[in-house]
Amino acid sequence: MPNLIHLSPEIFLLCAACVVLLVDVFSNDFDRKLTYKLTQLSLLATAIIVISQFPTVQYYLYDRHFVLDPMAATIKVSVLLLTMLALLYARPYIMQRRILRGEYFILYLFAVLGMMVLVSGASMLTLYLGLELLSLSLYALVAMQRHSTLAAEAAVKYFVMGAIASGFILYGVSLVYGVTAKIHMTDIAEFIAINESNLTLRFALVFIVVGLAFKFGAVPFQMWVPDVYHGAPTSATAFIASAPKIAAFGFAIRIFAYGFQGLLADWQGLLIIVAVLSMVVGNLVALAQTNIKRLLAYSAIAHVGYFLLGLIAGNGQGYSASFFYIITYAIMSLGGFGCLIYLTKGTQEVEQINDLKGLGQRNPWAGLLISFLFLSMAGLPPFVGFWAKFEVIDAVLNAGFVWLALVAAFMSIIGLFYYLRVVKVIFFDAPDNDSRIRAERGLRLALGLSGTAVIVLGFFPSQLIEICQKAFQYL
Amino acid sequence: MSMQSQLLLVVLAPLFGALLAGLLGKKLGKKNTHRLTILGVAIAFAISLKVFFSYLYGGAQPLNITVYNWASFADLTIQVGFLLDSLTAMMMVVVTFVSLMVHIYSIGYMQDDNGYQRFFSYISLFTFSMLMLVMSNNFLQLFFGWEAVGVVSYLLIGFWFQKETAIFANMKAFLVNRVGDFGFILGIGAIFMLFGTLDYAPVFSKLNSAEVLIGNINTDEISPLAVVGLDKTISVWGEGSETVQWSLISFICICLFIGAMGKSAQVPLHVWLPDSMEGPTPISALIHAATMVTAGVFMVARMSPLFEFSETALAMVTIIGAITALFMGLVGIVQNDIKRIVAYSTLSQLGYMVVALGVSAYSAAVFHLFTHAFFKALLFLAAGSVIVALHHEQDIRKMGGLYKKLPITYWCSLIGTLALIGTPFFAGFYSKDAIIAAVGEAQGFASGFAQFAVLAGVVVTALYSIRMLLIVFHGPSRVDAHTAAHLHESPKVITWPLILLAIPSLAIGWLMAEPMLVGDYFKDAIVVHDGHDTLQALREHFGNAFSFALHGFVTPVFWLMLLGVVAAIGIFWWKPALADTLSKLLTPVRKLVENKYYFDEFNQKVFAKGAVSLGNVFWRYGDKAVIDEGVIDGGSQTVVKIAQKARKLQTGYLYHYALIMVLGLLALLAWLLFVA
Amino acid sequence: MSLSHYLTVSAILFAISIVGIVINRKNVITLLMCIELMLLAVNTNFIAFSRYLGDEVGQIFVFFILTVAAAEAAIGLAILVVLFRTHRAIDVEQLEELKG
Amino acid sequence: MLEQLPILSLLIWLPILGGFLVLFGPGDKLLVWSQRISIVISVLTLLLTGWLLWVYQNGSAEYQLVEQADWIPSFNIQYALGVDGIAVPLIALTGLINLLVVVGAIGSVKFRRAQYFSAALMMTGLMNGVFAATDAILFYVFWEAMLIPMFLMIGVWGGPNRIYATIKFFLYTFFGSIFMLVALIYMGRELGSFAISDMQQMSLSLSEQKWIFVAFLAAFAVKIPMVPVHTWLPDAHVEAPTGGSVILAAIMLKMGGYGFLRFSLPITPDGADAFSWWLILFSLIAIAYIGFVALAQQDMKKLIAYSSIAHMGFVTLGIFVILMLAGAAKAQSMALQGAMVQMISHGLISGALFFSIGVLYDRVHSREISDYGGVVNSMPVFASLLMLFVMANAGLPGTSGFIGEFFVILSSFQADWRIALVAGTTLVLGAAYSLWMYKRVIFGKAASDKISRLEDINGREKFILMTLALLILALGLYPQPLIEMMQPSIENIIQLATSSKLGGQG
Amino acid sequence: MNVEQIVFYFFAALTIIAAIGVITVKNAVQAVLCLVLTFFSAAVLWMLLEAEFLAITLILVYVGAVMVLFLFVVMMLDVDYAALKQGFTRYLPLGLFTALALFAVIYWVVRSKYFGSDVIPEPAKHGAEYSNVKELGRLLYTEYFYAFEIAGVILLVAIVAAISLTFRGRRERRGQSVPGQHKVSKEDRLRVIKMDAEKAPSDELEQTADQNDEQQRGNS
Repeated sequence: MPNLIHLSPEIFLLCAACVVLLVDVFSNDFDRKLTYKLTQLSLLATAIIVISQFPTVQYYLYDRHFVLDPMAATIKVSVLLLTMLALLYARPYIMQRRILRGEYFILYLFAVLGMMVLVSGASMLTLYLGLELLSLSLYALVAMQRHSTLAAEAAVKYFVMGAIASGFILYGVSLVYGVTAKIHMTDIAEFIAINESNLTLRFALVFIVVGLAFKFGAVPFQMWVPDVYHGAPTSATAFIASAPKIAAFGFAIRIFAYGFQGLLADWQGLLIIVAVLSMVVGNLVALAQTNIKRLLAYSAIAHVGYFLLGLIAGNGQGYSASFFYIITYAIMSLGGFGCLIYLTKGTQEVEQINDLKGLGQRNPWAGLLISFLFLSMAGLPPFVGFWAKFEVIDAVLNAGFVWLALVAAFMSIIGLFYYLRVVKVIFFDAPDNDSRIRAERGLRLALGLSGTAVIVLGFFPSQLIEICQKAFQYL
Repeated sequence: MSMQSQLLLVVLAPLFGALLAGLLGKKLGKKNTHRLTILGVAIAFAISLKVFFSYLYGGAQPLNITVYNWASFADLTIQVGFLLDSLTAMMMVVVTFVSLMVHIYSIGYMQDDNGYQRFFSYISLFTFSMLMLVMSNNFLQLFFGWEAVGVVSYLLIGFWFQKETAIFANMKAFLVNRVGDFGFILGIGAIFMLFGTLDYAPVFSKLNSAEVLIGNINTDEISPLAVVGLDKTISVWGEGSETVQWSLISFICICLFIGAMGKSAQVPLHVWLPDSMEGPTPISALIHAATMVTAGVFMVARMSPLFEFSETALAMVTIIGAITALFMGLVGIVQNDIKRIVAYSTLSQLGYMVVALGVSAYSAAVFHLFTHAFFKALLFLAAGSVIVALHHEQDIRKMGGLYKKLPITYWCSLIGTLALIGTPFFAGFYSKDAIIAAVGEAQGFASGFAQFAVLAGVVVTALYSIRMLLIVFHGPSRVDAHTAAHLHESPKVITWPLILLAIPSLAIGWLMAEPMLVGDYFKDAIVVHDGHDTLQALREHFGNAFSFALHGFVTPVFWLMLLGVVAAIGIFWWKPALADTLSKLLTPVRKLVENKYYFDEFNQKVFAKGAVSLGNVFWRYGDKAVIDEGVIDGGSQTVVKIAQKARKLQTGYLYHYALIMVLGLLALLAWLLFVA
Repeated sequence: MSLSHYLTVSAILFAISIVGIVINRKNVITLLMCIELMLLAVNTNFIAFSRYLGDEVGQIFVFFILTVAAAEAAIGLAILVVLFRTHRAIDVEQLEELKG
Repeated sequence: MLEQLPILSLLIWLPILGGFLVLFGPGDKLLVWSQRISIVISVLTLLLTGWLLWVYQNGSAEYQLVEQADWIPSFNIQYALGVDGIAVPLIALTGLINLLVVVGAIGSVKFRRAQYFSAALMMTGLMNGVFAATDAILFYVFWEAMLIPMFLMIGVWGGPNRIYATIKFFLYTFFGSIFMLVALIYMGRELGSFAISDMQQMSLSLSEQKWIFVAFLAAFAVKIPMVPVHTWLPDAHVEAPTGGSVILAAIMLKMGGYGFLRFSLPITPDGADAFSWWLILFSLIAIAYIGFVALAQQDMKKLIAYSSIAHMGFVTLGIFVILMLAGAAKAQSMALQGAMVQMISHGLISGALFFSIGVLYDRVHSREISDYGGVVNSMPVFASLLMLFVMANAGLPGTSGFIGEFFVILSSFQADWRIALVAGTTLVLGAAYSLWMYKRVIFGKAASDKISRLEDINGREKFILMTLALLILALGLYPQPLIEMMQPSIENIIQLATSSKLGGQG
Repeated sequence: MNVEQIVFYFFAALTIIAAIGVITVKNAVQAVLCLVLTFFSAAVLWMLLEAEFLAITLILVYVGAVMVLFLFVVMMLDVDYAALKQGFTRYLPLGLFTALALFAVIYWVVRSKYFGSDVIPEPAKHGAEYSNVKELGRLLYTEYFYAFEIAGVILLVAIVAAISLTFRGRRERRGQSVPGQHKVSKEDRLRVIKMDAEKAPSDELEQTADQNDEQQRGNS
């Protein structure tokens, strides 16, 4: 019997999920207060367990299907914490929308479990299983709002496209297996190191890159992003747009940095194409949006473009830049969608940009915090988004792609335009009605956390940067 | 009291007067205001007089005094300071004396005006500025004074700011002056380039060392300027080997002279002066006759060491001066506004001064400046007296026969007129005759034209002066009955300054001709190269002031003047019908002259309107259409349009999504297989 | 029979599944079936490789893929049911409310 | 103990925290308290700048009052502050203008006043940060962050077309700065440090210098602004509230010039040299072309805005003409002194002019020149002060407006007299548009009953305008203290700007 | 051509034809049946590759369970199949082109140059003592226990998700409500309802269920 201590966070979470499931079934509590609290508690406890055994070196365990290293642990902690925040946002929303069911929380827990498996996956198989665990939970989450036509449509699109992407990844994996006879990342890396460049392997890489690009929502595999972000219940969107991105980053790192580092030149080229397209298309199309959820979706696409810049650099510094980018982006994005929940009144969705009119007057605090989030996404100092851009530009310059840095810089101008439009609506437009927005305490707390996070991290990014760098000290 | 503090007092006394009057005028009340300001100017005058005498009789040496470091950096020190020499001393006396007179006069002239305190503040401020200008020992301060007098002039012309014509005139005056200043500042720039300093002293000493060489080296082989390193040239046009090179000294002189043209109202920058008569009459006397307008003449005289090295510039000065002297006088003949006649007369006389400068007769020019200040101020103030008496009527056609009612004014005007037309023994005679004599001696470019102009100018001067005198004071009264009933001599505060000015108009020429014109009063201040000394002949034949005046009766100048007087009497008094006949006969000329050679129309249409329309074109087509609508908004709109199009790609159809995804996969595969 | 033969068959299956997704405008169920086809292609690949490499790991992988595919099918069909309940149809063409 | 006081940090953070305090403390509900706190903070800030002037030692180009702390060690980004001779006057100007803006806002801002105060205060802190930062990234952070309060200020309290104007302003400036960021990162990466002084010493090839210079140019030219990237300014000025216009004109534009001096010239001397001809050309276009454009304006604020562009043309001319003045040390110093004095002076004059227009706007609610006329009849004190400002704007000697133009014209004559010729046109054009406006607004008979019933400026307005008037005159009559303070730094910049980094080839 | 080859070519062709059938036949039921056929023939190919366990699993589990599930759903959803396949030939060329291109690219990589029998010769057949099932079982429960557990979780998720998404009945609570139990009356115990045969479900039903939920929440 192998020592399962390193697996304890996952095991704990799984058990907790089952407990929650059972408690939910046997509780009379129609507000699901207990379920909710237990869910939050499980997440917190898991996070504590992860932190308590935070590794300082890299362990390959369980026949090298599982890896525990600082990056994995960092991602796990951030995913757990972000999920807690996402739940804080989600609860009032789902209560108002009659999707408050115990399964909703369970699916969060399973999705988190999937992410944890994913980032600790050291073989193609565990990576795949983690990815599927995550994806399946998310498909279900999107469809959870059963009477909404939009949600159903979004779920179908998400599911079909996601399945195709999984198919692509699997096809790529099968070819990799065929060439290397290995499914462990370390073995594959070793194979690449000793064998000369192999066409089939590179070919397989394209499939995997496409699958990954899909998961990130990078152009031209981004088509699902706006529709799903738009159609899904906002609470689910907020979640999908945040934590899973970090997990996907971990996935990408496992593939690129730990598996295919030897084929850097190949995937670098692919990623450059994808990144440039993402920045251009994401920013451009976001400009034409009037629906704020779609706007954020396209902005997410653009952000993926920036985030990929760090990967393109292809070294530890670049990866840590990407890591920093994706963590801060997840915080901002969660806040961005979260603020829509915050502004929701009853079941009245806040979806159009114009719904934010005069927010600065009706609720200056919220207006300010939301503006912080948007300006941070635009990459303006002193918000954390600036440092994220700073780091990836630094990384891409370091890799010698000056033109790429210039493209990134140029596109961020266009990006600024639509973020400013939101801020403009918040502060400059007269409100349609004067009713004050009274959000419940949890939401106020959540938005406060998001807003202060972007500015506090903006002033003191150093610790987070170091954490991100420590995650890649093995590279 | 040290010399420095005395000089400071000269400058600051009027300034304090001005500040007190300006800031606290309302609290001080009218009386205290004029008392304070007059006290200030009087102090300045007293000290100036003392200084003047120390140069005139005491043979005092030039003094260069630094007041404070205005700015100093990188071995360059720009100071505020005073250069005191004979020229300065003379100017100080002129400025403070005329100013004092005008102050006193204004008590009466402005007594009913709402802006009484403001007025006193302005004229004291003007006195301060003018003193800063004349006493400066460097170009920066010169420029400061130069502009400051311009501003005060602007304020004073627009003193009655409700009058549309006044506020138009003051802006015009300022802007035209600015055109001159534009040249002036370029000149200063060139001086800085050539000499590396803005102080007079090093500039003059370098020029002097070149001047000394003139006799001592073969100037055909090497120019003295080259020896001291002042022979720099600048390329005016073209590139490479085909450049047109100008001597920098000439460039400097021309630029500075352009500045002088603005301030001293030389053609074509004279247009502001007649309009400036919109201001109260006292300031016309002070600023637009006696002092500020002569600043240009003063400046060129001050820069004589520089101008002496530039034949080109001197020729230009001569021509401009001659044109002004003659043609502006002609305009004076057809004017009907009493102040405008005097104004055109001023223009003409300024032309005389400038001609004198052009022929290197700097002392003659400055001397004319000196005498002119008195008699022209007198004429203006007398005109003001008439205007006050007639309840602000300025049209000479509504005057006539006033000599009985306004005897003091009449006699003073007569003295002024006689001085102006150059009657021997009067102040104007000495200076004007000297100028004519100097021009006669001149050999330079266009000296023939200059001679003609100054001689013809004599006739013209006599014509318009006597015309005015006759029409205003003699002949039938055309004053309307109501005014005539109340007509009486002006109060003492008005007549006294007239009398005080009449005295020097009578006597100053006689007194000062010897030291200033032929003596060596200006020896430290004015430099004339040997070959240029057009006053040489005069100096030899001068004898003394009395004999010179006697001699004046037999010169052609006198006969020309007499011709003018007689003609004027004939035309305007004896047989007025003749005037009509003549004017009909000379209709085209008259029209040209009456319209002041169409300068105003030209400026208004071409420069003023042109600039505004150019601005509009630039703004509408350059800024708005091309940059804003074209590039900025156009660019962003294009981006938005592209965005709208790109948005359509997201059709919402699952199969399109899948297709694009597969195509993306194919493209990446193709890229990998065929490109990478 | 060389490995290439098997791989070619699975490539054809893969291509068919793609064409099925692209040309099918009506029926979401067909999309789900195409996905199954795609997984079949992948599985065939794995098994072929496993056989020719003499390595059972490929088969293990297929085992898991089958498991996941079953789960996927279950969720997919559940979503399909949800879709049908909201739209009363399962036309792919009708899924176009979300666009732009 | 006082010597240990981190003056620069206080200058930055006191107003910023004060801004937050006002925003989240009393707010609009306890307006009086908001006002009191804002004024106290502003006065304290001004006192601190006074203290700064007091402790600053002239005579050296070294950074003084240096503060340094690790900020982001992994990138070697430091929280490094320090001032030299060109930063101190600009900080002082900022402190002064801030107080005036806050005082000025009391009467003229009608709604959301606490937020307005807070925006003004925060902006002040950020602008101080820009001038005091000696780390390039810190500089950039302040540089960009400053846009946000300004964006809000124009957008919330601005005129009818404020949204277009403020977004244009923001995007324009951001467009410029983002490329600067890339350049900074590029250099910082090569260098391993973001200290500006290290960048100044860094060796760069010609093509690198050219690229970096262009990147800097994009940032600074937009900010200052140079033709043809100036069109944001008239819009922003016209739409901004009085305080916004004042801050924009008085301080923000200066950052462009400051950037040229701090970054462009010393870091990329050869790059600058390669483009100097173009820059001078555009400076001259700014002076002459914009002069004409200003002449055609019907809106007072727009006119002053355009005149600002023309005046900033002198700054850029002064800065870049030194590259054509090799060997003429005096003229080089004079040119840069001219540029710097012009910046400070323009800060005072344009501030005063915008305040004055604000005074009129508060009473008449129009900025159209044609709505005015004969204001002097009812507002004589105001009219005389405005006369002073207008004259200073036209570059009258004795006012501060003269010095910069004078120095720049004089020194550029030495480079090429034709430059001076074109630059000199400002004497005429500047006077023309300034005085013409003055004539139409102030002189004449009262244009309407409304005008004839105007009240003259009150004590608060008098305080603002008089302060500025006194400073304009003081600087004009005795600029030596300022010049003396700046000279060592200017010489240092000249030295850096004129020594090629190419090691003998260039 | 030996038997093995014949079997291969026959079933390969059958697989492909059946797969084409899946995407072309109009009737969804037929399509599912085509898919079943595809799986059958693919299972034969897998047999050829000596993956007996998986081949059988494919048929037992896949065909037997998953495909039945498909059929079940197809039958359950009352879809107008006649309309479903209209106009699809219009898109065929594009689809074909895409598929051909994709195939061509893949084939370029998997052609015999890289994977032909001369490159990778067919390994020897396993002996009779070799048990595919045993071998896989051993691996699954030792080396792959971690993955196995995850797979279990995935299935759990699928169950939870599927039920959660499709279950429309009254959500009975398993917890006791003592006050509720006291309050019940006779009528509450039995309710006779009339119910139509399965038809297109409506939102009302859905909402009723949800409203019940809400009422209960209100009560508690």
